[in-house]
Amino acid sequence: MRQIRATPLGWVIWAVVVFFFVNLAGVVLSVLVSSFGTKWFDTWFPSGFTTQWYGDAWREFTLFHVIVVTLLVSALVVVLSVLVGAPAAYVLARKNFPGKRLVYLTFLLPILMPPITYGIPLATVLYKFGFAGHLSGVVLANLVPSVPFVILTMTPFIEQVDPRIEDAARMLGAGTRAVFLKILAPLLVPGLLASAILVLVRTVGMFELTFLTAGPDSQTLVVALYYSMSAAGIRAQQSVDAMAVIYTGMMLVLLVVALRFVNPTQLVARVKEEPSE
Amino acid sequence: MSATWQHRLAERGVDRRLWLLLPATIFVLLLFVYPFLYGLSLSFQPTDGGGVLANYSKFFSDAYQRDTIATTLKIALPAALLNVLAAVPIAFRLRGRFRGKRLLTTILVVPITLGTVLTAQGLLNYLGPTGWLNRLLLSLHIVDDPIRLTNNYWGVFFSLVITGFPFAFLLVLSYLSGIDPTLERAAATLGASRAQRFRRITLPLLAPGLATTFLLTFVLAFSVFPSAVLVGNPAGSTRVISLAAYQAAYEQYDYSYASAIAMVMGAVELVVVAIVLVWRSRLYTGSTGGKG
Amino acid sequence: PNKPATESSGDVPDKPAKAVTLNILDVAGNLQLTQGMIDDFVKQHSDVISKVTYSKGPAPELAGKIKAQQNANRVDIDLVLTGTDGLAAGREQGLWTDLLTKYSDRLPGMKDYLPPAQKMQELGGKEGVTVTYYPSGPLLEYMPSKVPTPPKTADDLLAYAKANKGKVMYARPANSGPGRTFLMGLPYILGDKDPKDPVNGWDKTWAYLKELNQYVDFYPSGTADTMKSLANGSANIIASTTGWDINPRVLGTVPKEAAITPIQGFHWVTDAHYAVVPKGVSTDKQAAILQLLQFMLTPEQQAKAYDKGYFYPGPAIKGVELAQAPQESKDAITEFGRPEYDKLIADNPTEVPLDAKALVAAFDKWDREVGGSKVKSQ
Amino acid sequence: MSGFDQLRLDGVTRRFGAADALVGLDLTIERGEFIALLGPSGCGKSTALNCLAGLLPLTAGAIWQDDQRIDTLPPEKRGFGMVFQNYALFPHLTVRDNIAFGLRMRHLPKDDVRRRTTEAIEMVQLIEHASKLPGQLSGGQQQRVAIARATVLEPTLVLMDEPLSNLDAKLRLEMRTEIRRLHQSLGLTTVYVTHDQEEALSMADRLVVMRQGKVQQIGTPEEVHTKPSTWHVADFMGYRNLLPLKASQMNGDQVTVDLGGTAIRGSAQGAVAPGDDVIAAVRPEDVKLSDQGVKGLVEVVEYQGRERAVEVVLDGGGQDDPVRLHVRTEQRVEAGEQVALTVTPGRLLVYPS
Amino acid sequence: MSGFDQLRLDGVTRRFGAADALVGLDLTIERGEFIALLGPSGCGKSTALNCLAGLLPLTAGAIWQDDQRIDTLPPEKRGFGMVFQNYALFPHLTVRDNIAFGLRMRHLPKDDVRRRTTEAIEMVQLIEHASKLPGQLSGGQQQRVAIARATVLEPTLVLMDEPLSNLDAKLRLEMRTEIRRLHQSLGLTTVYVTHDQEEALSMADRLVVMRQGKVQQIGTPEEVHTKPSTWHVADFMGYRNLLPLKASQMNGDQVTVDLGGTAIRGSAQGAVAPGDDVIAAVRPEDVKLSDQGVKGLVEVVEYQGRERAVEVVLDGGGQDDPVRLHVRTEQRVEAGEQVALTVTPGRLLVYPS
Ligand SMILES: Nc1ncnc2c1ncn2[C@@H]1O[C@H](COP(=O)(O)OP(=O)(O)OP(=O)(O)O)[C@@H](O)[C@H]1O
Ligand SMILES: Nc1ncnc2c1ncn2[C@@H]1O[C@H](COP(=O)(O)OP(=O)(O)OP(=O)(O)O)[C@@H](O)[C@H]1O
Ligand SMILES: [Mg+2]
Ligand SMILES: [Mg+2]
Repeated sequence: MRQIRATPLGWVIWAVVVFFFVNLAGVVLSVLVSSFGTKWFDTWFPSGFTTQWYGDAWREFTLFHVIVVTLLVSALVVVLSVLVGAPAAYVLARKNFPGKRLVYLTFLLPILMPPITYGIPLATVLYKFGFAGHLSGVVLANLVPSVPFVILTMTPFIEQVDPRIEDAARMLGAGTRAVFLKILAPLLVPGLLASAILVLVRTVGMFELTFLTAGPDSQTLVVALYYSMSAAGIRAQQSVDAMAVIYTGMMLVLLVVALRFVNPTQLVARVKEEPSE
Repeated sequence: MSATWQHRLAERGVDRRLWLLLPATIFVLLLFVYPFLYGLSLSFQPTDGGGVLANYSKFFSDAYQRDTIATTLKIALPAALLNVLAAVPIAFRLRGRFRGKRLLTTILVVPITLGTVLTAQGLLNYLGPTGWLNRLLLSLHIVDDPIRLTNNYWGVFFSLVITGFPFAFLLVLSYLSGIDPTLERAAATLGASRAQRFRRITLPLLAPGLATTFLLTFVLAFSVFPSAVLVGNPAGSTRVISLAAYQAAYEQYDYSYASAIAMVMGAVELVVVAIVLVWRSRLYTGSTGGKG
Repeated sequence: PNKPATESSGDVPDKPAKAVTLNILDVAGNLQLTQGMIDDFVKQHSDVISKVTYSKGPAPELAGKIKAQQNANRVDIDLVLTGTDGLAAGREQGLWTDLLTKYSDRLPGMKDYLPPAQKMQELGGKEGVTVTYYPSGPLLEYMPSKVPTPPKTADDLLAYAKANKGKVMYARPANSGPGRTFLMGLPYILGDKDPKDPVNGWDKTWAYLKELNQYVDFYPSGTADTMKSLANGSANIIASTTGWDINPRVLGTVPKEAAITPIQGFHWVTDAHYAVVPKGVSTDKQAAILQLLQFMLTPEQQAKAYDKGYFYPGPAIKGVELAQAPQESKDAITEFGRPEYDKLIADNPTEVPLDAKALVAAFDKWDREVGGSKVKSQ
Repeated sequence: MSGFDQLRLDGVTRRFGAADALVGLDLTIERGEFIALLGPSGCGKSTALNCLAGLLPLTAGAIWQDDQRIDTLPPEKRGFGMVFQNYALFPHLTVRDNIAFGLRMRHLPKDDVRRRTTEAIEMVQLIEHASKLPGQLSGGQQQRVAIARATVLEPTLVLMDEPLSNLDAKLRLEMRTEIRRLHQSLGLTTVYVTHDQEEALSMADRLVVMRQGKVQQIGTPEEVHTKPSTWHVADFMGYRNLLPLKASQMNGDQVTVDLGGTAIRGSAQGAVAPGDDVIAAVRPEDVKLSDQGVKGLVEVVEYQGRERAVEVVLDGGGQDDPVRLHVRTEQRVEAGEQVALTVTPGRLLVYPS
Repeated sequence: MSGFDQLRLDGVTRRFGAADALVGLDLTIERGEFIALLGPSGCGKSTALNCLAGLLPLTAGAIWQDDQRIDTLPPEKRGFGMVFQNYALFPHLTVRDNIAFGLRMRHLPKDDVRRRTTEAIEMVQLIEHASKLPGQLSGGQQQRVAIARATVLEPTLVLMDEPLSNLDAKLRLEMRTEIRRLHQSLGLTTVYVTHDQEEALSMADRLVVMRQGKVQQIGTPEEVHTKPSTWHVADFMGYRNLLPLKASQMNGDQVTVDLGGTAIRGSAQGAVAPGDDVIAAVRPEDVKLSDQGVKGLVEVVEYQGRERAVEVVLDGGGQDDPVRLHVRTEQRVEAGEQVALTVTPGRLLVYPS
């Protein structure tokens, strides 16, 4: 096991990191404290504590249902976008073919273009085919930016894998599917995990497309959160804080679960890792 | 198809494996390209009449609107750069094995879960004039008046760093994991110091990944919207272009104009992206020895 | 998953052939006032409406959503509860069903509107049915401990702002009810040429706002932020309305001691919530909605609109007393309400807000010339 | 895919950009043959193997398996096995799983997989390393895993790219025998790339000698060893002494050349006429130290175990371009000694230059 | 870092988890020496080299450079050059830039860098490939780049891990000479890992023979070749015939053993007493086919160019455990022939078993 080596530059970097996190902790705690506070005026801490805001939010938005929907939507989006995106990333990383630039551009655009440009016609299409207003519509709409996102993040990872490894698998009789499942997937675990987490974060946080395509049963947490934040009318500051904490809590659970399954720094080259000291 | 043809095509990269592109292509064509073209054509049909390009000339002839491009770039470029640049040394230090590594990585990635709203609320609470930070500074007599860190440029900037850094970090760390440490060791035996090894070996091999990371963080920062409103000064110094589009669409209900602004927004992004991609395409982008 | 769109253009029967389920979308926070009424109706008339699903969302994206559904011929939002902005946006896009031309006789409750509510109903046109109403503002809210002698006039306010830089605050009008009420109320207070024409008739207002702007640090993006600033002492005087005065104090986000003061010569710029039905909703459902709305416009139901002062007073029709309100409501308003409101409401004239076009023009002008000027001056 | 009778390469060509890595390779491989591709570094051996395996698309030419054209089939459909020059082990799989991979792809029963994998691991003597990852193995160990991984499948055609280059002499001998044994007992057909002539000579039924992407000679080991078709092949096959000389006399295919003032007989390989510039080729082991013959001065002596490699500068060569002869001998000689050399009769080959 | 006089490895030990890869290596390297580490695959050669280079931290022991302890110095501070077994070329740099890398790190003038790089590229015969990336090179070409990259720096100590294993015989010979030449003309000190005895014998001043992480013998090539200290070393050094026999008679260090009914003299290596079980070791080339001597039946004949490798089963050996002798001969024999064998006097070594 290696200790983090302490070069002067190292100290500076860690100092900056620590400073960043101390302040970040302040940011997060201030919301957390506020969400449990009764009244908090010009003082260090609220004058009392309560869980009332959580209860209110829970009832008002039937949050249990909303959270279930959110989890379902994000899980589906993550899985589908990886399934659709990773093979395309593979082709873009490995091959040169006529028209590659055009294809690449087409995959880039959905990330660049704000949903304002295509959200409403997209929702129309989805309503026309009976997807919107239902979970499937929300999932499909969210896939639009997610699939290109996976493609873009995965491409460099795939480039890093030595193609001869794949050749070897093919020579052993592995078809494309087997090459993907048995060779590439394990080697790309860090990449898959990174892009899955990022897609997850984006999906859970994607308000616009979700709102446009969601029906009453398929609202996700972010819609409730945006509503509580920006709907006309009066809402206690603390209840917005409580919603934000619920949102973050859910994401945190998802992230920790994801990190339990796979370690982001799990190196395939781990065996060649820097010698331990 | 004759075998000769097949060889010709295979040499140019056209072979069976191209089918893998199909699902994603169909998907994007069906669910994106059509709606997008619709939006594009909408931007050429101004609500108030005028020529095809009326929306665009309206945008560019109005300094109030046009300036949003510069405003946005002024926020997005530094934030994206900072995120990527800060992620590199930290990720670099987290390679290899040591105690507590997993915990440390998790902590570094955690801010990704915060979301814009919590970040915004937190920044307002914590950095606000009566927030903990100002309270501390005041009670330690470091400052006399509360410093303003929210509802201006800095608020938005911080929020972009908080949400963008873990994102960049996660990607950089993962890209870094694909580089064979033996290469660095080889460089060490050739007399390269730590800094030189980093600069000459790790960085070039990492660069394509960095380019991608920068692109993604830049795109996220460029379309910054909720935090520009919540912790920025949406009427003034943080009136970003997405806000202009939003106002056109949802305050003035001029979807055509909004589409045009969004198209301009996309085009500006595309310029930056294209520059980075051209740069990236000149880099070495192959096996980095780490995975095989 | 979606029900196919059934007949939506023919005559609306008195009663749906069989009990319908309704999807109600609230983009104005109106359900806080009216959900009790709706639930009661479903309980009592399950032969008309068997079930209601509620969803909530922010207003601006509403029009887009309905539009997408209508373009695809699959409307699955049956009733929208909205403020004036959502109503106008939808009307501009032709999203709403004209209910009142043919069926206003099915809504006898509409005859009992309070006079200002009646005026608001005129804004609602033939599509929107006013369900709740309040006189709104503009009012100034302040902490008596910090501001012993509150400004009485517009000039006082300016003087105070000048003397206490950054301590007077109102939110960006486009994002804030009190903010826009303040904006729309100023022409009356300052005696502008045409209070309904922000572009050509508001010379004094714009001059006033620009001057005030010099003493304002920034404009928060929501009323909540101004309330918070008032509560934690970083602002001393903020723009407010009746509802924004009472409800946050009930909720505890603003200290109970906060006080309000009217500005001399002000007119109430009123506000209301509407119920609208998107085009494409089946006639059966329209029938059910008409019955529901009529139910909601009865005094017993309207009394629920007192709520906790959120839309104080709230009821849109005449003769609804606080005494009829649920106990919770009564307690909250007894403790946090202000006796002076009755007199202020009675003594000051009421005005309808700007229509959508004028309002957008006012926002745009404010953004460019008041809020936006900050960019240059920094 | 069951076996085949014949595999025919027909003008197989592969270009990288403007450079030809492999030009018009014609070769017929009979079932059960053991063929070695031999040639200097960079001559296109690996390229040929990759084309055969289907890993590189051809620029031109065709590959026929009996009557079926297979050069358009993807590698996994050809059913060939391959040992890669850089091993290409799966870094995330243990030794055992690497070796079992192909069997698993064929969906064999679990027990079979285990049994055959274990046998293969034993064959390459890696039992105690079976659960290590490739990164934890030494170079030679990795190479053995690669061999086991390819042969455990008993494919109809096995392609091996310098499979023994990282092994020590003892193990190399053992593995050679093992590979030949596998080849015979399983009835495999093998194409084997090597840069080691001894390996090629001892293992292969036929050799293909290549140079700069082109085939130089195809023949049995004995043919290639004793009658290299060009001086390039001779050079590569260990005729370390390549002397630019002049042919003086011809007698049938016997040529006489003049070496350091002494006339020596050699056999002409190709069209040689008296007076021509020729290249005379002879192996170090066919030059003997003796009492008489060509005279020279020992310049370098290298110990090589039983024998010594000696470099002798012939007397009478030009000052700036001295003629050197490489000699192998068991005799003890020292640098600086004066010696005389004879060439074993019949072992000098004379090529047109 | 200027030169040093002595490099001392003092009980250098490296463990991977529970497994010892290298145990207590003691070795003193004098300035200017050429030392070869030799041993079977996986014996710890690369590990030793990596420890010396500073790429693997030691588990125990120390390394001294004259009076300075250097095992805690990072690799770049030691100033050693290294050729890696798997090349470790920088994939993003061209051949030229790979080779120039070390020179650039030393901030030499541009012209110097260019000149020396070009020289090095010429030395390894890669001029026409100078601007290719490593991924576009053949295996042997890559290896040559690795050699050039390490030697162009003319470091005080050069570590080479099987630098020639992927090269063909001809090139290998040339590179050998080139490396020796560099070693001598630049006054380098070289530690050279190889699995090829011939290479080790011909290049090194001293050999270190290892087995399972431990040093078996350190000595000059001649010592190791003619007097291997244990039968393991003998085995590895090409004594392919290792026969478990019984010692019958002793005379000084001359032992008589019984082989297929014939008494043969050998020299005892270590404590051997009459009646002991011993292992007799002899090289194939020291067993001769003759008219008399031990009788046997030719089982396998392998063509190896000029010579043949012959396997003879001795008469009178047990049915299930026949005694086999490996012989090298220039004579033509056929499998199935009956032959007689003699052992060159003094070439049979007898070890306690
Ligand atoms: N990272 C590691 N983890 C575990 N075991 C290792 C590791 N690296 C090497 N070993 C083991 O240590 C032993 C010595 O390895 P080393 O690479 O030194 O062998 P070598 O003598 O160079 O062999 P070769 O000639 O095959 O290259 C081997 O058995 C190997 O499996
Ligand atoms: N991808 C490529 N791009 C360009 N040139 C290449 C590529 N791959 C191989 N070459 C070139 O083609 C030639 C033949 O390469 P090949 O790998 O077949 O050689 P080889 O005979 O296997 O040599 P070695 O014995 O050194 O492995 C070499 O000169 C090499 O540089
Ligand atoms: Mg090769
Ligand atoms: Mg090794």
